[in-house]
Amino acid sequence: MPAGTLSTLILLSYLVSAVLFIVGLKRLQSPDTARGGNRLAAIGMLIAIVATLLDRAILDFTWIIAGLVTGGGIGLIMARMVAMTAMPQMVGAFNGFGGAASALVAVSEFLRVSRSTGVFETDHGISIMAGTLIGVITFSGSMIAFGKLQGIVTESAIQSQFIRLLSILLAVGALAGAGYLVVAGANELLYWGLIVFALILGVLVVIPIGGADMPVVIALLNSYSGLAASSAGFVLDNNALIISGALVGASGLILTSIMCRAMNRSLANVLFSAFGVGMETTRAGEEGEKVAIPIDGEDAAMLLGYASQVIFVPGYGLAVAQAQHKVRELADLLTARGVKVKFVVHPVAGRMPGHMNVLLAEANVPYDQLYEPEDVNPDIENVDVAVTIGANDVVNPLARDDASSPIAGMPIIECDRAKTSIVIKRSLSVGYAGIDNPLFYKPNNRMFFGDASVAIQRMIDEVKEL
Amino acid sequence: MPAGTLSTLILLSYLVSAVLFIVGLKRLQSPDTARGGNRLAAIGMLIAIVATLLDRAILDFTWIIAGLVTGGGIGLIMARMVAMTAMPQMVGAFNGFGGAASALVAVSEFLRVSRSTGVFETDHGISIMAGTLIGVITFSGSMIAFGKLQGIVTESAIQSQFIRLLSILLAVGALAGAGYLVVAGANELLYWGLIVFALILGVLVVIPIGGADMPVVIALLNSYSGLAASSAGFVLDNNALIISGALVGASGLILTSIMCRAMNRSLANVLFSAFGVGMETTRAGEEGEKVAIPIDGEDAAMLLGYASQVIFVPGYGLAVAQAQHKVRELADLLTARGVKVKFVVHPVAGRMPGHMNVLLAEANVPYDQLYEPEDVNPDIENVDVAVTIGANDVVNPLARDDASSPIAGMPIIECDRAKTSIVIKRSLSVGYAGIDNPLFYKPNNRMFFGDASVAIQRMIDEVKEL
Amino acid sequence: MTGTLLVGVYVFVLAMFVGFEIITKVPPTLHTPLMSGSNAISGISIVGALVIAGSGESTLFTMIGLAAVILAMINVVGGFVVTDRMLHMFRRAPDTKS
Amino acid sequence: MTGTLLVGVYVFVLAMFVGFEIITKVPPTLHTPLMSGSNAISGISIVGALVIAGSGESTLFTMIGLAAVILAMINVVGGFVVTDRMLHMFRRAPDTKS
Ligand SMILES: NC(=O)c1ccc[n+]([C@@H]2O[C@H](COP(=O)([O-])OP(=O)(O)OC[C@H]3O[C@@H](n4cnc5c(N)ncnc54)[C@H](OP(=O)(O)O)[C@@H]3O)[C@@H](O)[C@H]2O)c1
Ligand SMILES: NC(=O)c1ccc[n+]([C@@H]2O[C@H](COP(=O)([O-])OP(=O)(O)OC[C@H]3O[C@@H](n4cnc5c(N)ncnc54)[C@H](OP(=O)(O)O)[C@@H]3O)[C@@H](O)[C@H]2O)c1
Repeated sequence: MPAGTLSTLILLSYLVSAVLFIVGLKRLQSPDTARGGNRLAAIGMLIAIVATLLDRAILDFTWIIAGLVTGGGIGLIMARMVAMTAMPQMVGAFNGFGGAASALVAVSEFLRVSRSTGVFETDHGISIMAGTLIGVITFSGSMIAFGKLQGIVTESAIQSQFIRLLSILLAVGALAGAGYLVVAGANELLYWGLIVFALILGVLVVIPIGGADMPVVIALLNSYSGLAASSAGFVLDNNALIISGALVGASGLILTSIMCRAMNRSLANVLFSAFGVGMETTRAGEEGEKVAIPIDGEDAAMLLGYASQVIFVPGYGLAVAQAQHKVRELADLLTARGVKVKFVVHPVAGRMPGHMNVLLAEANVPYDQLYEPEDVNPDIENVDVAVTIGANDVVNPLARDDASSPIAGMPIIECDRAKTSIVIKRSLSVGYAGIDNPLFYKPNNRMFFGDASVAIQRMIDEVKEL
Repeated sequence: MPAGTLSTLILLSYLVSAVLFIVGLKRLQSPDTARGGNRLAAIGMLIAIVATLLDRAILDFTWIIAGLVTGGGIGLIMARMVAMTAMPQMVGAFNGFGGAASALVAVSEFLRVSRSTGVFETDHGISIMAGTLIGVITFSGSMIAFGKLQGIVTESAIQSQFIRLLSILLAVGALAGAGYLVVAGANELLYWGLIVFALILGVLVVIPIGGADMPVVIALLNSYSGLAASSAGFVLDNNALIISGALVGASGLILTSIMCRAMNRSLANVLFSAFGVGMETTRAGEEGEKVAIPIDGEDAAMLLGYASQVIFVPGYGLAVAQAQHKVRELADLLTARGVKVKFVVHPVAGRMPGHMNVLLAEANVPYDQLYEPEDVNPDIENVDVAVTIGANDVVNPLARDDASSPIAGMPIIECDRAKTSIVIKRSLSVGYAGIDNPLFYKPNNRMFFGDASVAIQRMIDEVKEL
Repeated sequence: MTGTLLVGVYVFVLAMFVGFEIITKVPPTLHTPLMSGSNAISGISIVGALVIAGSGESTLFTMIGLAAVILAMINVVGGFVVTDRMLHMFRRAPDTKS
Repeated sequence: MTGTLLVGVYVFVLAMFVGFEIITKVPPTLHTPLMSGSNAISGISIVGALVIAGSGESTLFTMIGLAAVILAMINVVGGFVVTDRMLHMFRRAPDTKS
């Protein structure tokens, strides 16, 4: 489908779509304009679809309508039904679908060539192979990531030399096969073999990664799904696809690097170290020696109700317990009593970038009551009570104090420097990074054991009694 | 010269050049990396030139070498000799040369077509006409702007209905002629006529604009010279030219809009209002009623020498008097006495964006001692002495207090709120905006009359005596 | 390499620059919507899918195209709707100070 | 419009976006060097000028090309050198605090 056969009008529409995508993404730079930006991008997509449907190369609309309605319906239902906490796996699944669609575009182009001349122009061949491989790997990798987050793939994370070797062999094999096909001309059997290789490769690359590292993988796969779309654009010589794919590719790469940097780990470490494996069950070893002082609802309510400044630090446990609405209720109660309340959101609290922001937004916490760690840390001595809700690593003082700790250098919210700290979690067990947290044993810290939702409800009840 | 005839290597080199331009401009985002960025861009240009010379379309190198050496030599000498204060006209002249070069590219393509088939493909024809007109207007407009700033064109600014009407007629004529040429095929006589039209148009558009508004015009012409290069890129189907031209086009537009916004005026107002005409000689009318208290060197030195915090506010007069080195010397003297000295630079102080920064940098004032107005205004009550050196509009309290003033809404440095203010200038006459400045008559203000360079020297001598 | 591919490379490189410049300025607050929104944009391969599905070349192609249209459409509609749902929840305080 | 011109338009639009994003982040301090530096970049029309000057088509074209080469070269060399001269003067305090 070389550019020449598309009419000017359609090419111009694609340009308009690309511009709308860019402007739409630009509007995501502020919460005020973000919703409009997303709509602009959606309009851009609509324009691209309509322009394509007007293309005279399209002869038969029956199946197209069926496909649009089916796909659109499924997408709509999924998007409406998904819980906000399930966002990571949702995005993961969508990535996979996008990758698969791009791969299918490349596949059909391969078949078209194979069933006509059977010979590739070199660059067309390269584009087809790139589109196929990237798209298929994105698809199978995303499905595994989805399965892990959804709890379907319970395979515990293993990082064996064997898997690594097999992956390398498969990758080399796939590349060699692709190169051969480009040079020697179409051979369908070999091509299907390549696709199987790529499917397995996607699985093998993602399987060994700990479930907790999945968000990084999903951001990376997001980038891949963009590159797959770009490759499809090269296959079809369609600039709209190339541009949109590149935008998504850049976006995924940036999110990946932001997450890695915020965790103070390299991408290679995330992909190959089987970090965070089985640590949900690890217990801190030195519990016996150090003392963590518990607190109950009444005492906590006293502290909170008569404080003048309180901060809430939400973490992954808030998402697990779905306690965002309760927290908001408690914050409102305290505000009504004249307490100054702030939410302090760490950039990698939770399991995907901006995770806490979305949850708190869902509970109607206005985003201008959310603060970043660096806004609060300098004056945190003046905070009367810092309530950590299901967070762990993001308040772990080791990141600041112990250069040999795995999270060393990660910025934290320094709750240990507040006048009093209250940590709400179910036990003294470790968080994502699998390391003990000295905050729990500080003299100014109190542990409020229990599910975050239940615990906050208890505090609400007690504050009302005051 | 369609893309197909250029080899892949050359096209890839052009891509590398474009990327180097982008990265180079990106490095201009910080003074630390700016110099390296400029060099990267220069390397990009070198690569583009070398790649072009390797092109097999080039048969005869004699004249090329002559041209490169001559042009390069002239450019080098101009760049080495120019005084920092003459930067605006220098950039103006360079803009003109760039525009002329782009126009010549379009001209030669026109002649090539005219002497072969004589018929234009529509889009090729449009590109040629756009390249010619934009390039020629950029050239003649820039020459006038240069002449005005250099004092060669002393023609006082006139904004007559006649000139405006003539400009519109010429513009319409040029566009109609260009359209006719594209449709009806090459006609050299008509084409030369168009070029003459465009030359006159460039002159007429710039002539009526006051000399003081020239920097805005130069930024705008900078943008045009980029668009001219882009047009030449469309003519030659060369993406390197298209990209580079677009970058410069965007840059010029942004600078233009920044200047207009900082002056709180619209671009239309700058271009069509003959603002700032003959005001260098206008005197404030109400001198008799209000009293401006003068101060001499000794008293000023006393104030400065025993202050604990002093700010210097440089303006256009600093550039005129070339007093930047003296100011630096005074600042060093005061710092040695334990006085805290800050330089406060207004974004539109002087006559082009960043003008003061360049001058102070020339005098070795480190750029981290330069502050922006909003850094200083909130605590300006704590400043013991605010010394305004050849600035006027940027410290005019009317911008803040009088909504009907022509500079209303322009951010200012609020020297009138400092404990003491000293204004160094030669008289009570107005600045660029042509309006009186109530700061001069405030009880906490002292006027130090004289050329800035002489005045600062006097202060230096007296401070040394303390 | 042909000129067409090279032009594609130019476009790709420029779009990458645009992407990097724009995305780095998205605040962490909006990273989740950014992820799902950009995800929806990658469903642009719908454009290629539609052409295949409608080419009428043979049943094989129609079926491949149909599958691609469905998958891409899930990605597009799902992505934009879920992003809208998330962004709908972001709001400023009713008593905005600034 | 032919495909080639349209691709040029794509490239132009993307480059404009890149330019806007990058230039808006240049601080006022560096606006003068930005102006002269970007000015030097607009001398890229040297590329077209060289091809004309070297085409050997006829004296007329050679002379037009020669003039274009000289003008563009002044712009390029002058622009970069003067920008370098200015930027050379920008320096941090010897006793930098941060
Ligand atoms: N945001 C991202 O983009 C991203 C991506 C990848 C990785 N990460 C990593 O994820 C971590 C995030 O830190 P975090 O502090 O938010 O979480 P965390 O360190 O993983 O700790 C979460 C804590 O919540 C508690 N919890 C679990 N369910 C709970 C419930 N129902 N009620 C109350 N508490 C519950 C757990 O303790 P109990 O079991 O004792 O209850 C756990 O220690 C960081 O290490 C970060 O690097 C983040
Ligand atoms: N920076 C830009 O990009 C740009 C571009 C276009 C326009 N502008 C405009 O330019 C103005 C800049 O404001 P500004 O405060 O810097 O300058 P200004 O308002 O033009 O005032 C400059 C003052 O310097 C004095 N002066 C001239 N020569 C002097 C000398 N040798 N020694 C001492 N004083 C001397 C003049 O007063 P005496 O004659 O009494 O000495 C004059 O009032 C603003 O209105 C701005 O909008 C700026």
